[in-house]
Amino acid sequence: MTLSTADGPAFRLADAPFDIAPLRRRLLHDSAGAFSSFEGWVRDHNDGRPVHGLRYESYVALAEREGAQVIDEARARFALVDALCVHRIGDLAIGDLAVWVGVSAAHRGAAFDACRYIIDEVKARVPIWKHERYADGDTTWLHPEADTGPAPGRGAA
Amino acid sequence: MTLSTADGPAFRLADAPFDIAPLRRRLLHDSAGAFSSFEGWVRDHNDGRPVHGLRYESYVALAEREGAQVIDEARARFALVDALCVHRIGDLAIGDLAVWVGVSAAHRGAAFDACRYIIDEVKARVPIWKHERYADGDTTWLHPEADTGPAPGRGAA
Amino acid sequence: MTDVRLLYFASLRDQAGCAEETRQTTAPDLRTLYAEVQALHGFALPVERLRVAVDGAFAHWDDPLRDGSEIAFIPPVSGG
Amino acid sequence: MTDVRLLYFASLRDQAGCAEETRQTTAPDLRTLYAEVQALHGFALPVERLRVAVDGAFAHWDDPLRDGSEIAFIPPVSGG
Repeated sequence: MTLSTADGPAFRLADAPFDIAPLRRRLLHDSAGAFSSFEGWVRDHNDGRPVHGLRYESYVALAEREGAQVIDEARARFALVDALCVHRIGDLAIGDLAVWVGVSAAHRGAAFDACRYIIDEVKARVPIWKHERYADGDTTWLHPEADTGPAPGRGAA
Repeated sequence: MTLSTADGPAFRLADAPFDIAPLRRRLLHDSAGAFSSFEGWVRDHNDGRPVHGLRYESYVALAEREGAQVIDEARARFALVDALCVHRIGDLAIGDLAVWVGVSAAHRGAAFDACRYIIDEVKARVPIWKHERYADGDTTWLHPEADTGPAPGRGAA
Repeated sequence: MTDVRLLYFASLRDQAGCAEETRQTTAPDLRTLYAEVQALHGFALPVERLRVAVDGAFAHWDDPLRDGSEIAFIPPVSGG
Repeated sequence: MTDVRLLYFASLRDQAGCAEETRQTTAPDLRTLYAEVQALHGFALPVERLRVAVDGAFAHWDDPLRDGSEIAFIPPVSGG
Protein backbone atom coordinates (compact mmCIF):
# COMPACT_ATOMS: atom_id res chain seq x y z
CA MET A 1 0.00 0.00 0.00
CA THR A 2 2.45 2.68 -1.18
CA LEU A 3 0.96 6.13 -1.09
CA SER A 4 1.57 8.18 -4.19
CA THR A 5 0.36 11.65 -3.36
CA ALA A 6 0.82 13.01 -6.87
CA ASP A 7 -2.10 11.04 -8.29
CA GLY A 8 -4.27 8.06 -7.45
CA PRO A 9 -7.78 7.72 -6.08
CA ALA A 10 -9.58 10.54 -4.26
CA PHE A 11 -9.91 8.47 -1.08
CA ARG A 12 -6.94 6.52 0.22
CA LEU A 13 -5.66 4.66 3.26
CA ALA A 14 -2.05 5.29 4.30
CA ASP A 15 -0.11 2.83 6.46
CA ALA A 16 2.63 5.41 7.19
CA PRO A 17 2.78 9.17 7.80
CA PHE A 18 2.09 11.19 4.64
CA ASP A 19 2.85 14.74 3.46
CA ILE A 20 -0.10 17.06 3.02
CA ALA A 21 1.68 19.61 0.80
CA PRO A 22 1.44 17.50 -2.40
CA LEU A 23 -2.20 16.65 -1.62
CA ARG A 24 -3.02 20.34 -1.27
CA ARG A 25 -1.14 21.11 -4.51
CA ARG A 26 -3.29 18.57 -6.37
CA LEU A 27 -6.36 20.66 -5.49
CA LEU A 28 -4.99 23.97 -6.82
CA HIS A 29 -6.80 25.08 -9.97
CA ASP A 30 -6.96 28.51 -11.58
CA SER A 31 -10.74 28.39 -11.36
CA ALA A 32 -10.75 27.60 -7.63
CA GLY A 33 -11.05 30.59 -5.32
CA ALA A 34 -11.65 28.64 -2.11
CA PHE A 35 -9.95 25.75 -0.34
CA SER A 36 -11.13 24.12 2.86
CA SER A 37 -9.24 21.40 4.69
CA PHE A 38 -9.82 19.33 7.77
CA GLU A 39 -7.30 17.36 9.80
CA GLY A 40 -7.95 14.91 12.61
CA TRP A 41 -5.08 14.65 15.08
CA VAL A 42 -4.55 12.08 17.84
CA ARG A 43 -5.57 13.76 21.10
CA ASP A 44 -3.98 13.12 24.49
CA HIS A 45 -7.37 12.33 26.02
CA ASN A 46 -10.76 10.86 25.13
CA ASP A 47 -13.83 11.19 27.33
CA GLY A 48 -11.58 12.46 30.11
CA ARG A 49 -9.22 9.45 29.95
CA PRO A 50 -5.51 10.08 29.23
CA VAL A 51 -4.61 8.41 25.91
CA HIS A 52 -1.04 7.25 25.17
CA GLY A 53 -1.49 6.20 21.57
CA LEU A 54 -3.75 4.34 19.21
CA ARG A 55 -4.00 2.02 16.28
CA TYR A 56 -6.38 2.23 13.34
CA GLU A 57 -7.44 -0.95 11.63
CA SER A 58 -9.50 -1.11 8.44
CA TYR A 59 -11.35 -3.47 6.16
CA VAL A 60 -9.27 -2.07 3.33
CA ALA A 61 -11.23 -3.17 0.25
CA LEU A 62 -14.55 -1.95 1.65
CA ALA A 63 -13.07 1.23 3.15
CA GLU A 64 -11.59 2.26 -0.20
CA ARG A 65 -14.89 1.60 -1.92
CA GLU A 66 -16.98 3.42 0.70
CA GLY A 67 -14.54 6.33 0.89
CA ALA A 68 -14.65 6.78 -2.89
CA GLN A 69 -18.45 6.74 -2.65
CA VAL A 70 -18.39 9.53 -0.04
CA ILE A 71 -16.21 11.71 -2.32
CA ASP A 72 -18.52 10.99 -5.26
CA GLU A 73 -21.53 12.04 -3.16
CA ALA A 74 -19.78 15.28 -2.18
CA ARG A 75 -19.06 16.01 -5.86
CA ALA A 76 -22.72 15.45 -6.70
CA ARG A 77 -24.08 17.58 -3.84
CA PHE A 78 -21.72 20.57 -3.83
CA ALA A 79 -20.18 22.80 -6.51
CA LEU A 80 -16.63 21.48 -6.10
CA VAL A 81 -13.54 21.76 -8.20
CA ASP A 82 -11.84 18.79 -6.55
CA ALA A 83 -11.69 16.80 -3.28
CA LEU A 84 -9.29 14.35 -1.62
CA CYS A 85 -9.22 12.37 1.61
CA VAL A 86 -6.44 10.26 3.15
CA HIS A 87 -6.89 8.23 6.36
CA ARG A 88 -4.06 6.69 8.35
CA ILE A 89 -4.08 3.07 9.50
CA GLY A 90 -1.60 1.37 11.83
CA ASP A 91 0.04 2.74 15.00
CA LEU A 92 -0.21 6.46 15.78
CA ALA A 93 1.19 8.60 18.60
CA ILE A 94 -0.27 11.71 20.27
CA GLY A 95 -0.27 14.60 17.79
CA ASP A 96 -0.04 12.37 14.71
CA LEU A 97 -2.23 13.15 11.74
CA ALA A 98 -5.05 10.58 11.55
CA VAL A 99 -7.10 11.92 8.63
CA TRP A 100 -6.81 14.72 6.09
CA VAL A 101 -9.62 16.10 3.90
CA GLY A 102 -9.12 18.84 1.30
CA VAL A 103 -11.68 20.46 -0.99
CA SER A 104 -11.30 23.19 -3.63
CA ALA A 105 -14.25 25.11 -5.06
CA ALA A 106 -15.06 28.38 -6.77
CA HIS A 107 -16.71 29.70 -3.59
CA ARG A 108 -16.14 29.15 0.11
CA GLY A 109 -19.65 27.96 1.00
CA ALA A 110 -19.32 24.83 -1.16
CA ALA A 111 -15.73 24.23 0.02
CA PHE A 112 -16.68 24.29 3.72
CA ASP A 113 -19.88 22.30 3.28
CA ALA A 114 -18.25 19.58 1.20
CA CYS A 115 -15.26 19.27 3.55
CA ARG A 116 -17.63 18.87 6.49
CA TYR A 117 -19.76 16.38 4.59
CA ILE A 118 -16.75 14.23 3.71
CA ILE A 119 -15.33 14.00 7.24
CA ASP A 120 -18.77 13.42 8.78
CA GLU A 121 -19.56 10.60 6.35
CA VAL A 122 -16.10 9.04 6.56
CA LYS A 123 -16.40 8.93 10.34
CA ALA A 124 -19.92 7.51 10.17
CA ARG A 125 -19.55 4.95 7.38
CA VAL A 126 -16.04 3.98 6.36
CA PRO A 127 -14.93 0.72 8.03
CA ILE A 128 -12.00 1.96 10.11
CA TRP A 129 -11.70 1.17 13.82
CA LYS A 130 -9.75 2.94 16.53
CA HIS A 131 -7.96 0.94 19.21
CA GLU A 132 -6.98 3.23 22.11
CA ARG A 133 -4.17 2.64 24.59
CA TYR A 134 -4.64 4.44 27.91
CA ALA A 135 -2.22 5.74 30.54
CA ASP A 136 -3.28 2.97 32.93
CA GLY A 137 -2.33 0.24 30.42
CA ASP A 138 -5.92 -0.58 29.49
CA THR A 139 -6.87 -0.73 25.80
CA THR A 140 -10.20 -0.74 24.00
CA TRP A 141 -11.78 -0.81 20.57
CA LEU A 142 -14.05 2.17 20.04
CA HIS A 143 -17.47 1.17 18.76
CA PRO A 144 -19.50 4.32 19.29
CA GLU A 145 -23.28 4.33 19.39
CA ALA A 146 -24.53 5.88 16.14
CA ASP A 147 -25.95 9.41 16.45
CA THR A 148 -28.97 8.43 14.41
CA GLY A 149 -29.99 4.81 14.86
CA PRO A 150 -27.84 2.30 12.98
CA ALA A 151 -28.86 1.72 9.39
CA PRO A 152 -27.79 -1.72 8.16
CA GLY A 153 -26.68 -1.50 4.57
CA ARG A 154 -26.91 2.30 4.65
CA GLY A 155 -23.72 2.70 2.66
CA ALA A 156 -24.95 0.40 -0.07
CA ALA A 157 -27.41 2.98 -1.41
CA MET B 1 6.17 44.57 7.83
CA THR B 2 8.28 41.43 8.19
CA LEU B 3 6.17 38.35 8.77
CA SER B 4 7.40 36.11 11.53
CA THR B 5 5.27 33.00 11.32
CA ALA B 6 6.68 31.45 14.49
CA ASP B 7 4.93 33.90 16.77
CA GLY B 8 3.22 37.28 16.65
CA PRO B 9 -0.41 38.37 16.61
CA ALA B 10 -3.23 36.00 15.66
CA PHE B 11 -4.26 38.22 12.73
CA ARG B 12 -1.63 39.59 10.40
CA LEU B 13 -1.19 41.28 7.05
CA ALA B 14 1.61 39.98 4.81
CA ASP B 15 3.08 42.09 2.01
CA ALA B 16 4.82 39.06 0.44
CA PRO B 17 4.00 35.35 -0.06
CA PHE B 18 4.10 33.40 3.22
CA ASP B 19 4.52 29.74 4.18
CA ILE B 20 1.52 28.03 5.72
CA ALA B 21 3.43 25.08 7.26
CA PRO B 22 4.78 27.09 10.25
CA LEU B 23 1.36 28.66 10.79
CA ARG B 24 -0.25 25.22 10.90
CA ARG B 25 2.47 23.99 13.27
CA ARG B 26 1.67 26.83 15.68
CA LEU B 27 -1.85 25.41 16.03
CA LEU B 28 -0.77 21.87 16.92
CA HIS B 29 -1.53 21.01 20.55
CA ASP B 30 -1.79 17.62 22.22
CA SER B 31 -5.30 18.49 23.37
CA ALA B 32 -6.47 19.40 19.85
CA GLY B 33 -8.17 16.62 17.90
CA ALA B 34 -9.47 18.75 15.06
CA PHE B 35 -7.98 21.31 12.69
CA SER B 36 -9.88 23.28 10.07
CA SER B 37 -8.26 25.63 7.59
CA PHE B 38 -9.48 27.90 4.84
CA GLU B 39 -7.52 29.40 1.97
CA GLY B 40 -8.64 32.04 -0.49
CA TRP B 41 -6.84 31.81 -3.85
CA VAL B 42 -6.86 34.33 -6.70
CA ARG B 43 -9.28 33.00 -9.32
CA ASP B 44 -8.90 33.48 -13.06
CA HIS B 45 -12.37 34.97 -13.32
CA ASN B 46 -14.87 37.04 -11.34
CA ASP B 47 -18.52 37.43 -12.29
CA GLY B 48 -17.68 35.80 -15.61
CA ARG B 49 -14.90 38.32 -16.44
CA PRO B 50 -11.38 36.94 -17.05
CA VAL B 51 -9.04 38.28 -14.35
CA HIS B 52 -5.28 38.68 -14.98
CA GLY B 53 -4.24 39.64 -11.47
CA LEU B 54 -5.08 41.83 -8.54
CA ARG B 55 -3.81 44.04 -5.80
CA TYR B 56 -4.98 44.18 -2.19
CA GLU B 57 -4.70 47.45 -0.32
CA SER B 58 -5.42 47.90 3.38
CA TYR B 59 -5.81 50.49 6.08
CA VAL B 60 -3.19 48.59 8.02
CA ALA B 61 -3.66 49.94 11.57
CA LEU B 62 -7.42 49.45 11.49
CA ALA B 63 -7.23 46.10 9.67
CA GLU B 64 -4.88 44.67 12.31
CA ARG B 65 -7.15 45.89 15.07
CA GLU B 66 -10.35 44.62 13.44
CA GLY B 67 -8.76 41.29 12.47
CA ALA B 68 -7.61 40.74 16.07
CA GLN B 69 -11.15 41.55 17.19
CA VAL B 70 -12.57 38.89 14.84
CA ILE B 71 -10.21 36.24 16.26
CA ASP B 72 -11.13 37.29 19.83
CA GLU B 73 -14.82 36.93 18.97
CA ALA B 74 -14.21 33.45 17.55
CA ARG B 75 -12.39 32.45 20.75
CA ALA B 76 -15.33 33.68 22.83
CA ARG B 77 -17.99 31.96 20.71
CA PHE B 78 -16.43 28.57 19.99
CA ALA B 79 -14.51 25.98 22.01
CA LEU B 80 -11.17 26.60 20.29
CA VAL B 81 -7.67 25.63 21.17
CA ASP B 82 -6.09 28.27 18.90
CA ALA B 83 -6.74 30.32 15.74
CA LEU B 84 -4.66 32.31 13.23
CA CYS B 85 -5.37 34.36 10.12
CA VAL B 86 -2.96 35.93 7.63
CA HIS B 87 -4.12 38.12 4.71
CA ARG B 88 -1.93 39.17 1.78
CA ILE B 89 -1.67 42.76 0.61
CA GLY B 90 0.09 44.03 -2.51
CA ASP B 91 0.20 42.50 -6.01
CA LEU B 92 -1.05 38.93 -6.52
CA ALA B 93 -1.20 36.65 -9.58
CA ILE B 94 -3.72 33.95 -10.49
CA GLY B 95 -3.41 31.02 -8.08
CA ASP B 96 -1.67 33.06 -5.37
CA LEU B 97 -2.77 32.60 -1.78
CA ALA B 98 -4.76 35.66 -0.69
CA VAL B 99 -5.86 34.64 2.79
CA TRP B 100 -5.24 31.74 5.17
CA VAL B 101 -7.29 30.86 8.27
CA GLY B 102 -6.44 27.98 10.62
CA VAL B 103 -8.28 26.81 13.72
CA SER B 104 -7.53 23.96 16.13
CA ALA B 105 -10.09 22.62 18.61
CA ALA B 106 -10.87 19.51 20.63
CA HIS B 107 -13.77 18.66 18.29
CA ARG B 108 -14.47 19.22 14.62
CA GLY B 109 -17.74 21.13 14.99
CA ALA B 110 -16.05 24.03 16.77
CA ALA B 111 -13.09 23.96 14.37
CA PHE B 112 -15.29 24.22 11.25
CA ASP B 113 -17.68 26.79 12.75
CA ALA B 114 -14.88 29.05 14.00
CA CYS B 115 -12.94 28.85 10.73
CA ARG B 116 -16.07 29.81 8.81
CA TYR B 117 -16.85 32.61 11.26
CA ILE B 118 -13.36 34.09 10.92
CA ILE B 119 -13.27 34.16 7.12
CA ASP B 120 -16.85 35.47 6.89
CA GLU B 121 -16.16 38.30 9.34
CA VAL B 122 -12.75 39.15 7.85
CA LYS B 123 -14.37 39.47 4.42
CA ALA B 124 -17.24 41.56 5.80
CA ARG B 125 -15.40 43.89 8.18
CA VAL B 126 -11.64 44.10 7.84
CA PRO B 127 -10.59 47.16 5.77
CA ILE B 128 -8.90 45.44 2.82
CA TRP B 129 -9.82 46.29 -0.76
CA LYS B 130 -9.34 44.28 -3.93
CA HIS B 131 -8.26 45.99 -7.16
CA GLU B 132 -8.85 43.67 -10.13
CA ARG B 133 -7.04 43.79 -13.47
CA TYR B 134 -9.01 42.24 -16.33
CA ALA B 135 -7.95 40.59 -19.57
CA ASP B 136 -9.22 43.60 -21.54
CA GLY B 137 -6.93 46.01 -19.63
CA ASP B 138 -9.73 47.47 -17.53
CA THR B 139 -9.28 47.67 -13.75
CA THR B 140 -11.67 48.27 -10.88
CA TRP B 141 -11.89 48.51 -7.12
CA LEU B 142 -14.36 46.03 -5.70
CA HIS B 143 -16.84 47.63 -3.32
CA PRO B 144 -19.48 44.93 -2.97
CA GLU B 145 -22.98 45.65 -1.70
CA ALA B 146 -23.28 44.26 1.81
CA ASP B 147 -25.36 41.09 2.15
CA THR B 148 -27.18 42.54 5.12
CA GLY B 149 -27.57 46.31 4.86
CA PRO B 150 -24.45 48.27 5.74
CA ALA B 151 -24.06 49.06 9.43
CA PRO B 152 -21.97 52.17 10.02
CA GLY B 153 -19.67 51.68 12.97
CA ARG B 154 -20.62 48.01 13.17
CA GLY B 155 -17.13 46.91 13.99
CA ALA B 156 -16.84 49.33 16.89
CA ALA B 157 -19.09 47.21 19.11
CA MET C 1 -24.81 -26.52 3.19
CA THR C 2 -23.07 -23.35 2.06
CA ASP C 3 -19.31 -22.72 2.26
CA VAL C 4 -18.43 -19.16 3.27
CA ARG C 5 -15.37 -17.28 4.47
CA LEU C 6 -15.90 -14.94 7.44
CA LEU C 7 -13.82 -11.86 8.26
CA TYR C 8 -13.67 -10.44 11.77
CA PHE C 9 -12.49 -6.94 12.66
CA ALA C 10 -11.73 -4.98 15.82
CA SER C 11 -13.54 -6.29 18.94
CA LEU C 12 -15.11 -9.15 16.93
CA ARG C 13 -11.65 -10.36 15.96
CA ASP C 14 -10.46 -10.18 19.57
CA GLN C 15 -13.50 -12.14 20.74
CA ALA C 16 -13.30 -14.72 17.92
CA GLY C 17 -9.57 -15.12 18.47
CA CYS C 18 -9.00 -15.05 14.70
CA ALA C 19 -9.21 -12.60 11.80
CA GLU C 20 -11.00 -15.05 9.49
CA GLU C 21 -12.44 -18.51 9.31
CA THR C 22 -14.21 -20.72 6.80
CA ARG C 23 -17.56 -22.27 7.73
CA GLN C 24 -20.06 -24.72 6.37
CA THR C 25 -23.49 -23.50 7.40
CA THR C 26 -27.18 -24.16 6.86
CA ALA C 27 -28.07 -20.55 7.73
CA PRO C 28 -30.50 -19.28 5.07
CA ASP C 29 -29.49 -15.60 5.36
CA LEU C 30 -26.83 -13.31 6.80
CA ARG C 31 -28.83 -12.52 9.95
CA THR C 32 -29.07 -16.19 10.89
CA LEU C 33 -25.39 -16.69 10.12
CA TYR C 34 -24.45 -13.90 12.55
CA ALA C 35 -26.65 -15.47 15.28
CA GLU C 36 -24.79 -18.73 14.70
CA VAL C 37 -21.28 -17.27 15.07
CA GLN C 38 -22.37 -14.90 17.83
CA ALA C 39 -23.40 -17.96 19.92
CA LEU C 40 -20.18 -19.73 18.97
CA HIS C 41 -17.73 -16.91 19.78
CA GLY C 42 -19.74 -14.98 22.40
CA PHE C 43 -19.81 -11.72 20.41
CA ALA C 44 -21.01 -8.89 22.62
CA LEU C 45 -22.34 -6.70 19.81
CA PRO C 46 -26.01 -7.32 18.90
CA VAL C 47 -26.84 -7.59 15.21
CA GLU C 48 -28.64 -4.23 15.40
CA ARG C 49 -25.32 -2.45 15.93
CA LEU C 50 -23.53 -4.14 13.01
CA ARG C 51 -23.56 -3.81 9.27
CA VAL C 52 -22.71 -6.67 6.95
CA ALA C 53 -20.72 -6.83 3.73
CA VAL C 54 -20.42 -9.56 1.11
CA ASP C 55 -17.45 -9.71 -1.24
CA GLY C 56 -16.34 -6.16 -0.37
CA ALA C 57 -19.72 -4.41 -0.73
CA PHE C 58 -22.35 -3.61 1.89
CA ALA C 59 -25.24 -6.07 1.89
CA HIS C 60 -28.57 -6.55 3.70
CA TRP C 61 -29.14 -8.88 6.62
CA ASP C 62 -31.97 -10.66 4.81
CA ASP C 63 -29.81 -11.47 1.78
CA PRO C 64 -29.42 -15.24 1.22
CA LEU C 65 -25.98 -16.84 1.51
CA ARG C 66 -23.99 -17.42 -1.66
CA ASP C 67 -21.59 -20.32 -1.81
CA GLY C 68 -17.95 -19.27 -1.74
CA SER C 69 -18.65 -15.70 -0.71
CA GLU C 70 -16.55 -13.60 1.71
CA ILE C 71 -18.67 -12.17 4.49
CA ALA C 72 -17.64 -9.42 6.92
CA PHE C 73 -19.53 -8.32 10.00
CA ILE C 74 -18.84 -4.60 10.46
CA PRO C 75 -18.80 -3.29 14.06
CA PRO C 76 -19.61 0.41 14.64
CA VAL C 77 -16.78 2.34 12.98
CA SER C 78 -14.53 4.87 14.71
CA GLY C 79 -12.24 6.43 12.12
CA GLY C 80 -11.47 10.11 11.87
CA MET D 1 -12.57 75.59 12.94
CA THR D 2 -11.19 72.08 13.45
CA ASP D 3 -7.98 70.72 11.92
CA VAL D 4 -8.23 67.11 10.78
CA ARG D 5 -6.22 64.72 8.64
CA LEU D 6 -8.23 62.65 6.13
CA LEU D 7 -7.21 59.25 4.74
CA TYR D 8 -8.60 57.96 1.44
CA PHE D 9 -8.53 54.33 0.33
CA ALA D 10 -9.36 52.38 -2.83
CA SER D 11 -11.85 54.16 -5.13
CA LEU D 12 -12.01 57.17 -2.79
CA ARG D 13 -8.28 57.65 -3.18
CA ASP D 14 -8.50 57.39 -6.96
CA GLN D 15 -11.33 59.96 -7.03
CA ALA D 16 -9.62 62.34 -4.56
CA GLY D 17 -6.33 62.01 -6.42
CA CYS D 18 -4.50 61.69 -3.11
CA ALA D 19 -4.13 59.20 -0.24
CA GLU D 20 -4.45 61.86 2.46
CA GLU D 21 -5.02 65.55 3.02
CA THR D 22 -5.32 67.95 5.95
CA ARG D 23 -8.40 70.15 6.21
CA GLN D 24 -9.73 72.98 8.31
CA THR D 25 -13.47 72.53 8.61
CA THR D 26 -16.53 73.86 10.42
CA ALA D 27 -18.33 70.50 10.05
CA PRO D 28 -19.85 69.64 13.46
CA ASP D 29 -19.74 65.86 12.92
CA LEU D 30 -18.26 63.14 10.70
CA ARG D 31 -21.38 62.88 8.51
CA THR D 32 -21.23 66.57 7.60
CA LEU D 33 -17.49 66.30 6.98
CA TYR D 34 -18.04 63.48 4.47
CA ALA D 35 -20.71 65.55 2.67
CA GLU D 36 -18.18 68.37 2.41
CA VAL D 37 -15.40 66.27 0.86
CA GLN D 38 -17.85 64.29 -1.24
CA ALA D 39 -18.94 67.53 -2.91
CA LEU D 40 -15.30 68.64 -3.26
CA HIS D 41 -13.92 65.42 -4.81
CA GLY D 42 -17.06 64.05 -6.45
CA PHE D 43 -17.05 60.76 -4.46
CA ALA D 44 -19.49 58.28 -6.01
CA LEU D 45 -20.14 56.31 -2.82
CA PRO D 46 -23.03 57.61 -0.69
CA VAL D 47 -22.41 57.91 3.05
CA GLU D 48 -24.78 54.95 3.65
CA ARG D 49 -22.28 52.58 2.02
CA LEU D 50 -19.28 53.79 4.02
CA ARG D 51 -18.03 53.33 7.54
CA VAL D 52 -15.86 55.88 9.29
CA ALA D 53 -12.86 55.51 11.58
CA VAL D 54 -11.13 58.02 13.84
CA ASP D 55 -7.53 57.50 14.98
CA GLY D 56 -7.52 53.86 13.90
CA ALA D 57 -10.82 52.76 15.47
CA PHE D 58 -14.31 52.60 14.00
CA ALA D 59 -16.49 55.57 14.95
CA HIS D 60 -20.08 56.76 14.46
CA TRP D 61 -21.18 59.27 11.85
CA ASP D 62 -22.78 61.49 14.49
CA ASP D 63 -19.56 61.76 16.52
CA PRO D 64 -18.26 65.34 16.79
CA LEU D 65 -14.91 66.25 15.22
CA ARG D 66 -11.84 66.31 17.45
CA ASP D 67 -9.04 68.70 16.61
CA GLY D 68 -5.94 66.93 15.28
CA SER D 69 -7.67 63.60 14.68
CA GLU D 70 -7.03 61.26 11.75
CA ILE D 71 -10.25 60.37 9.96
CA ALA D 72 -10.69 57.55 7.42
CA PHE D 73 -13.74 56.97 5.25
CA ILE D 74 -13.99 53.21 4.72
CA PRO D 75 -15.50 52.05 1.40
CA PRO D 76 -17.15 48.61 1.28
CA VAL D 77 -14.35 46.10 1.88
CA SER D 78 -13.41 43.25 -0.45
CA GLY D 79 -10.72 41.18 1.21
CA GLY D 80 -10.67 37.39 1.24
